[in-house]
Amino acid sequence: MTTTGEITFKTEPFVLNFGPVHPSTHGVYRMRATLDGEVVLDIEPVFGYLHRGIEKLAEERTYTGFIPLTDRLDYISPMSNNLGYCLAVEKLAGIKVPERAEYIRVIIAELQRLANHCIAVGSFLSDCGAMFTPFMYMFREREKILDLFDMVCGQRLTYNYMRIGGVSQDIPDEFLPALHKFMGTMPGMIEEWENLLKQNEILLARTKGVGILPREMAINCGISGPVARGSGVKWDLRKADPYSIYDRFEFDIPTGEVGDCYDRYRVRVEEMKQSLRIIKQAMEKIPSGPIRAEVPHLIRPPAGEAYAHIEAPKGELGFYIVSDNSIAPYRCHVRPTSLINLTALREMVKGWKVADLIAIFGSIDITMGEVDR
Amino acid sequence: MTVPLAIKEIASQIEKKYPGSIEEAAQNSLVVKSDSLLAIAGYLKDTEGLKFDYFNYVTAVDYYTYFEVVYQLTSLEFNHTVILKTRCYNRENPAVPSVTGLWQGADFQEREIFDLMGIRFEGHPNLKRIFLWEGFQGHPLRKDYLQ
Amino acid sequence: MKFERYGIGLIKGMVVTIKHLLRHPTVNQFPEQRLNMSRRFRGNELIWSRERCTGCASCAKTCPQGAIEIVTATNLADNKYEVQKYQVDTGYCIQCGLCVEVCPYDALFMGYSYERAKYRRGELVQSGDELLESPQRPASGYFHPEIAEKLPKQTLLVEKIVEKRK
Amino acid sequence: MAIVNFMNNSPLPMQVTPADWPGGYWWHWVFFTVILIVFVLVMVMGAIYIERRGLGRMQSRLGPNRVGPFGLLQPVADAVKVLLKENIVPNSADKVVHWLAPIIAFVPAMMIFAVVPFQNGALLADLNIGILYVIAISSVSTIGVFMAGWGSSNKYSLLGAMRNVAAVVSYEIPLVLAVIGVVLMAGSLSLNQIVLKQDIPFILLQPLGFLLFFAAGCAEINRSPFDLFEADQELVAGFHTEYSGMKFAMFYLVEYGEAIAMSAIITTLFLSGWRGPLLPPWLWFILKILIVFFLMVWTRTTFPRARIDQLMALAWKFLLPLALINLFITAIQVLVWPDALPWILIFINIAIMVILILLWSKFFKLGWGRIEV
Repeated sequence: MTTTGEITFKTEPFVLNFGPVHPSTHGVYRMRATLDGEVVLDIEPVFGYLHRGIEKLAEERTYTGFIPLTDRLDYISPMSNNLGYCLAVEKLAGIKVPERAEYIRVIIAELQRLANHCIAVGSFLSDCGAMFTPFMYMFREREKILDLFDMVCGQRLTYNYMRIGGVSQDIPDEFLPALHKFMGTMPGMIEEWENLLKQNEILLARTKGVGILPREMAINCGISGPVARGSGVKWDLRKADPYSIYDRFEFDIPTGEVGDCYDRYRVRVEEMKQSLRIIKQAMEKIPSGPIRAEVPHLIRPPAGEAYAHIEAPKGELGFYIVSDNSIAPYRCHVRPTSLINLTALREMVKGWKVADLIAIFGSIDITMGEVDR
Repeated sequence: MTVPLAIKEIASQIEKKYPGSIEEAAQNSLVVKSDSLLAIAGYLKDTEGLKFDYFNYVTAVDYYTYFEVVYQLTSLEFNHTVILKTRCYNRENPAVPSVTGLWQGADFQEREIFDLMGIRFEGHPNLKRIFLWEGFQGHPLRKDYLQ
Repeated sequence: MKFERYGIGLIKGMVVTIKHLLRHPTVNQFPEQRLNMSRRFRGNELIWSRERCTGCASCAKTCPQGAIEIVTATNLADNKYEVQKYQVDTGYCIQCGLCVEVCPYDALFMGYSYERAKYRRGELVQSGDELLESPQRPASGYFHPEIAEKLPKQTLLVEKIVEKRK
Repeated sequence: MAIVNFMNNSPLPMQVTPADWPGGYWWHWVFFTVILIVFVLVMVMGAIYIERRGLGRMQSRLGPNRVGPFGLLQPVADAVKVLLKENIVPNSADKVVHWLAPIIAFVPAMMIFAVVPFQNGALLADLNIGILYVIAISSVSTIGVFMAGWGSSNKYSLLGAMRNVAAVVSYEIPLVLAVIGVVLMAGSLSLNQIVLKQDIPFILLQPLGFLLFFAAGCAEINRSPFDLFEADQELVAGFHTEYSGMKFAMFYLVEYGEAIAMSAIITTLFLSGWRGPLLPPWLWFILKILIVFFLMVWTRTTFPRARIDQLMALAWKFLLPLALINLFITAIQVLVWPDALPWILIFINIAIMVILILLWSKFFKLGWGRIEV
């Protein structure tokens, strides 16, 4: 408060609602931000605008019938959700997946990681104000991956491809040549994006040192995936707890050092390169054989509980399923990566500007379908 | 590979430290009494050799007679994991101590359980409904919830 | 803002965008240019074969949305077991394809067409003869490899771009 | 007479004044007023078309191509759509201010063109303080923008308007200082005289001045990477969030009108205005405007958006000192070697620009980070 003569100037923080309808809240997320001019003093996240009660719906569907609904969780990367859920049920029922199906799953899951990071990086850069150019370039690459998914399962968004004990259909004959062609173009495209913005001074100024998430805090908040790895937590479930057949492939875990927005962006791009490596190895080794174990359609897993987690593109995605030996799960809990990754947002944005709030939020990469479920 | 810790060993360790706190040492999970949950969780987090610093998830299951709250903890350093459970038999007003003080990651998840399952987390800094709106009647994930 | 690399990053980015100005765009003009759908495309409508259907109701049981309604009866006059009513509420259908997958008699197909908007909600509920295959309602090769072989090859963006740059 | 000159397309580099005073005077005024309005409207439509198509092609898509041949009529269709839309005034808005704002923003954008020469002597008013007039008038738009932000009673609008005022106040200074270098070289404040003096385009003699003017101009007229006032990722639409229909169209017109005006000023000051071989002068002038405008579109496609504190720091720590040094060096050159060979000066000035930018890049960090709250 400043006083000049008789006039008294008073400043007070004001509350600004970001969302639920806002260009860069990635869906219907809402933050009640308390601002002091341009500086963010505090935010309060408000969820629930997309709550559909998927966990309750699971209790009324058969084990197989829930797979289409897992597509609707994280709708940017539904294949990973399919995979996580199927792994959980397989763990519960003790099903061994045929070799070819495992390879197909790995290829598809890594393609899904590429597709998700295209969106994550693209929308993060456009949140930094890059006028949709990187977004468009990355969407173009995602489009090529979606073409491949379309070829495999007949849909471009809600795949419903993985099945308990394998995958629904074998990959068609033209899939591997097309994948080969895609693998030929992708490294060049990644290089193009790197030229576009990697060293751009404005982007560096906007993201370097902004929204630092310290390592200890990342662990304490249960952050996983590229956000945690950006903070220097070398934790990747594909290495730490190899599910499926990930222990057969060679790849590195890229990590950041500082934990700022730029590190998270870099980690995602580096992860895309590692995914390409995994796909290349899997393509070479893919065996022939059955693609699905003998599993009844209305499977009744023995009573018990199981938790299976995968390294989804956004982080640790887990399914905790309790069975009572009926055709439907007794309880199905989804460990929502996006929701838990948002825990640290409040601490990360305090003291930064409004523009940084958007950039930091964009760098976490959430999907509202998974946050609200 | 993340190793699930042998429950029997941990149970005997904990039993030594906090006698009478363990309800059941099942094959793959450790069921503890809810009033000693915080102490045990703190013990698991800070003891050398255990170091469960990473909080995977917390969820709750409605078994009609009781609610079971399930915690899974992982140690990034030793790459082992344990499932911790606690039960609350009070159906009218179930309550469990909150672990947000130990692992901040439990914040939104505990709010979610409070919202959908109706279990109060004592000591949670901001315990209110997260997905449903204020004033919503009932808790949808309970098995006896009817539209 | 620190111009650590003296603005080289800025110039590099500008080179990339100007290169794209000279390249052929990757979009296509929808109503005039149509891409071939995937051979396994799960289109809007469900296609049902009256001859093959035995009325086992596997599809109705597996449908996660409960969109399929099937009524069977024994026809005592002809001494036959027949399907009296087969009705799909395509408004509820999420095109998951599970019904096609479980059908033991290959009597269900996903549709291959996609422009199937209706003016009224009621028209979305289709039953009996409306569900049969016809030239306007081609069947897709989802879980039917014999149909998939006959369908045209899917247009791929990867191939399209490679062709254009030649 | 100016009209005759304009019609005859004469390249004579001499000052022409109206011959028969009262009649010719008024004809001159009416003629040029009509020409200017038509010119601005047509150019704005052309600019919108170029921007959208250019953005589209650079983003690997087509841009509008349905209305008219090659989508040329798209701006017309947009205009018709916008004009027919309902005019909504928020309940809590300050009605008068809300109404007045677009007009106050719109008028100066048109008025700038009064002193811009389309050809030798072909201008509405050959003020001998032309460039001063431009500087003075162009910042009046800010008042309109601020009124829009205040009158809408919307927090997003207010933030946008506040940013605008802060930025324009800061960027006026490097803008003016960059202009003074040109004025020193030309020895006149009249735009027509400045053009006549440019036997060698001043962009070669004043490369640093051009860069500074371009950057400051972009910030002043709200072009990327400094388009913070309506940053759609942060502030939805900034100051014109609450505008629709005709009033929104006015703001749209202002945005592009100002961009065209700034391109025209840059053309006049640095690119030797209407002068050029072979083609008629007015065509040269329009071509050069479009080239400068395309440069703006190009940067808009590529760059992310700066943050507000970085924007201010850029003005005060980067542009202002460089502009002062540039002015100093220019003054010395004009005083000490008035008859020096221009090619030597060009070489020296470009070397000085490179050295200065390297030095400033090395030693100055712009913007600050987190504020403890």
